[in-house]
Amino acid sequence: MANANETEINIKGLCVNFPDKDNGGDIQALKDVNLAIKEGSFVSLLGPSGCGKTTLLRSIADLQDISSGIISVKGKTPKETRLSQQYGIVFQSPVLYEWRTVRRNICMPMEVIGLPKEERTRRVDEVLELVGLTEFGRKYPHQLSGGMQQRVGIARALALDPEILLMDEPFSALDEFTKEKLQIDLLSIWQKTKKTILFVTHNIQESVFLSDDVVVLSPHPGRVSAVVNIGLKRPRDLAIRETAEFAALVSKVRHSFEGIYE
Amino acid sequence: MKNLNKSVFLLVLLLTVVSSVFAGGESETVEEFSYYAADASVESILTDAATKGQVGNWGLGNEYEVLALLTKYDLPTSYLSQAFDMDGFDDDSILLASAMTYNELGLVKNSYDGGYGYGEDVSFIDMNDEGVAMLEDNLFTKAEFAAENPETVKAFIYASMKGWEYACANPEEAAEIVFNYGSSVSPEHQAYMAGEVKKLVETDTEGNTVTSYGEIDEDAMAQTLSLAKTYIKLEDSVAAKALEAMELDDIRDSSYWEEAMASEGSFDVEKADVSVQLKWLPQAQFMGYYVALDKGYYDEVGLNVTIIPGGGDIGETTAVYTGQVDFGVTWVSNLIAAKAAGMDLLEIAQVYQRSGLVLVYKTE
Amino acid sequence: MTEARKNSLTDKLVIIVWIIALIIVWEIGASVVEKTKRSPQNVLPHLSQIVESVFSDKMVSNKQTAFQIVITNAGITLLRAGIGFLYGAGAGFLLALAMHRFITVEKATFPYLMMIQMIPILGMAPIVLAITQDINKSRIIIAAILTFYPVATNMLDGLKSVEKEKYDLMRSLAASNWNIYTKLLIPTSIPYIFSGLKIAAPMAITASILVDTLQGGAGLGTMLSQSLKHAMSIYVFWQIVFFSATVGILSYKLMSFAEKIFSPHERAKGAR
Amino acid sequence: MDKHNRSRLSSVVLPLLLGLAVIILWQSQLLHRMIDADTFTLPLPGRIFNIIVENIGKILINMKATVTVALGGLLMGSLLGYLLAIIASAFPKWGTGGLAVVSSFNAIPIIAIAPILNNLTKDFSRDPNVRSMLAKTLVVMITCTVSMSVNAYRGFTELKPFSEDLMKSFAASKGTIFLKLKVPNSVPYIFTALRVSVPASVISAMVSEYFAEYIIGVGRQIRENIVLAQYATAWAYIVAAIVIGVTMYLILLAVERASMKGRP
Repeated sequence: MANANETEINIKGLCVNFPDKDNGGDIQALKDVNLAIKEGSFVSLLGPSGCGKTTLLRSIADLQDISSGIISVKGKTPKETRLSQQYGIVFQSPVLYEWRTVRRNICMPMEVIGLPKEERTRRVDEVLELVGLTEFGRKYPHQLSGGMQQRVGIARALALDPEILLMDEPFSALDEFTKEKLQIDLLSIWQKTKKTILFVTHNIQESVFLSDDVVVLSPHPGRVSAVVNIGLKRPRDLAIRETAEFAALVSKVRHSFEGIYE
Repeated sequence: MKNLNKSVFLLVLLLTVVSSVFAGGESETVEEFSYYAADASVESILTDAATKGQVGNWGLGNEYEVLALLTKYDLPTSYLSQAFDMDGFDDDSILLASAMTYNELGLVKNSYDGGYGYGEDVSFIDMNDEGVAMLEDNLFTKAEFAAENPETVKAFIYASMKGWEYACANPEEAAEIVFNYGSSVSPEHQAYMAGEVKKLVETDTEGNTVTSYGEIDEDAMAQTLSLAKTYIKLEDSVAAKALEAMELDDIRDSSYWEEAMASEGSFDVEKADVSVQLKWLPQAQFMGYYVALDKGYYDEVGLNVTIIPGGGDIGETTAVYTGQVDFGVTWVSNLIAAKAAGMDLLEIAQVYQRSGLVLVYKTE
Repeated sequence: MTEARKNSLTDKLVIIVWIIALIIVWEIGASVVEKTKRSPQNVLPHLSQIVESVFSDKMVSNKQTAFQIVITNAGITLLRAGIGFLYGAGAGFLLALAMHRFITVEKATFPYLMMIQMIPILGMAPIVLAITQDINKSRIIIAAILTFYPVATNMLDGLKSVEKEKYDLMRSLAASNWNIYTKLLIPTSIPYIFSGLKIAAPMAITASILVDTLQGGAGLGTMLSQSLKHAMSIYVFWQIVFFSATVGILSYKLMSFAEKIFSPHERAKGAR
Repeated sequence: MDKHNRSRLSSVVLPLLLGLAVIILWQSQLLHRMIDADTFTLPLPGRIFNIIVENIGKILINMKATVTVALGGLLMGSLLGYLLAIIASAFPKWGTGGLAVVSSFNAIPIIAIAPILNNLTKDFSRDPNVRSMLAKTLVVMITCTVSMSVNAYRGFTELKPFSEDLMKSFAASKGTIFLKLKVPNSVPYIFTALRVSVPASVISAMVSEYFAEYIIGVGRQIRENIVLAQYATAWAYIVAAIVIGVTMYLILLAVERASMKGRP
């Protein structure tokens, strides 16, 4: 990758506070987070519930107001990034519009920015093929399985061909078999499209399997406690999970949590 | 099979409930009703019905003559709300029922469609005989409208009275005209009504014949106003004071009628398209207006008249006052009440010269 | 025969049985009334008498039979109901949007929407009449006032039911307000709007019949009250009772049908 | 003051401000100019208030009559509706269809039902006040039965997934399942029904008064006064009607809040 070393997302001294409903004070959701994410890399934000990983993702997506610090995405503020539609986002639930067909769900972002119809059709065909749902374009969401619905969500995020893909625990609600299949598919999509992917998860194996870097977050207050580089070869397949190297990395990541929970 | 059993059970349950409700209604002990001797005195009949609380009236401003009559004999003045049919009289829940000579009385006596067929087995107390008569159907308009359109008002009075004159001379033809204008009252009842209305238009409260159609009789008006002041009870103290202070000149102006009748029948009308709001449903009660329309009397004076039937809950006084229609037909007592409430309305002609209200009872 | 079709067939059968049961109850009542009342047709006539009156060619007014009176006047009333319904639904729609957009509007107006529903039509009518100067416009406006409430409240519920993630998605796309409303909020509230419309449609018809009685003229309500006042055959009244119930039910069905057209995904669900 | 209290306060203050603004516009006749009305059809609040004060005794008597009818009908209709729902849920196959037929009763206008019932109840009592009361209450009952039966039926049938299976796993009898699961589950649905039928009970009580033999009630007074063009007095009774409706609705909301404690 030609410019793989350029920093895509740079976070310095990020703090996010929430008002505390019980005693009127503030809760620190994120405290002094510093992070640099390289272009074209696959980075996981890993941590238990309440560690602020989703808050961090939402801050980058400009869905969450920050209290202090700087986030820059290729030198732009998150708001500018959002307004220029430079990232795609995938949520934990597929968030599909039940009254729209699969094709029209994927079309929605393009309708919002007002792409011409032929362009929309072309891109929908493209991303449908990418996620392997070409046959299902005319179906309604409720006619698809959970895994297929999540693929539609991914396809929709890819439709505008953004540079960054933000994924908030996209596979956590799926069964193990579907999850593995989608992980493989996600890797192949990433390989083909060369996006920068920021992936929130609470699953250690998943983060190790997918990522270049695993950012380990710890709670109360939410902060970065370690960044583990995953040097596994690419492309990866399921067999890699059986290797000792994989097991060692998993255990390394797990150890980085030591001391967080007594 | 199981479902069938259930449904049969349900049905039986339902039927039992329903039939027990009906049976409950039937088993109620029925009291003896007192019908009255043909020669019984008015006082004895009224006393009996009033003490039993079985005098009926429609209310809604139709009750003042009945209240006056009951007061005259020192009787309690509460009455039952009578529906606009005679079922209550028929089933004896009302012993002394209000009836208009030209309408309900005919339904009670006659046996055509909608009638109850009592024939001569009923008799009645007449408000005119008892000295508590109040004037009924008149013609009125907004005072402001009359002042601004005097020629239109005169033209409308002139043509309408011509219609009444013809209708009273030919009641059967008039009844037919009303029927053809869309009234759904049966032709037989319409004919009966026309005959009775003619009597009210051509006889005064004393029983004398009236020849000048629509004349405002000062004495009868004075009696109406005085009874109205006594029996119209207004909760609104502002309106009650206005009623207290009201004089004949506040509610009627004979000059339009007098000038119209003295004229040659040609007018320089200020407003050609006018409408008249009737007090009740289209029927021979208003035959004069339908005849005037049918015979072209309105056209002759340069008016294009629309007749709007009444019978709804928005009173004719409101309709005229809000400017929705130009003229209206109402009872003088209703006009007085509206005037007391602050509506500046003016009577311009008095079509019915005596009260058409009677209290009907069954005779032995 | 598929299982689904078999089920819908038994459902229909059940309803038919119930209707028959109702008829039996009615007839028992009518027989009792016939024996105890002098004018049973005014209280509870036999159904056969009502049906007979529908097909009778006896003229009730100079040109029309009882049934012709019902049909011609029904046209006028239903037209008013339809227009009132459209205005009411439109007003409810806009008000729900306003209440959703501005919390102040919702808080300030919501209690009054309830109170307006408490004002009897008779109280409203003279004011509306004084404003419009036209009884027919007043009738339409009052029918609209009576129908907008269920649409407004249901749609507001619908707008509030939108999930947070769907907002986030729209925000992530930097969607304009117009896009948020047309692509997210309004489509989400469509099922809610329709449940409001399903309540409002029969209400518009009964309201329209009720406002007919405000003044004479034409319309089902006017004929109903004339018939009750014995100015015409009492069977006109009975026919109108059945006619209005039938049309009310049909209006509900019409809304369900329209809902299906507007929500193809629901249709797909049914077909699965 | 925290956010929650502030929000609750604003839902009281804002409507009051709007109401005050309207009353000021109304009393100063600016409202009349805006909608081109006059002070007879839309009397000034001060005059209406005076009439209420001067006639409070009579107004209260009429309010009592209307409230009795509305509450009586509401109670009878809701109980009957609930009973119908119980029967329907015991025989679901027949019940659903039965309720569909029952709900068609809603499509019949009240003005058609009221005179029929008035005639039907004539033999009930020699006292016209008593039989009028019955006729009016039955009209209200009919309007309230439908919404309760339909909603309560949903409350009996729309159970949380597996909750009935859980009861069955305890070998609970049908009666126990009904009392411990279905009845509690129907509580929110009862309130949904009541939120429709409380205002409806007041309106139908007033409409049924138009047709009743015995002259009493807020609705009847509104009609008498409007026909006689006494709009100021009619408005005094309209205010009374609104007071009845709003009070009943607020009581319902309070009861709902109290009995829904602990539910989401």
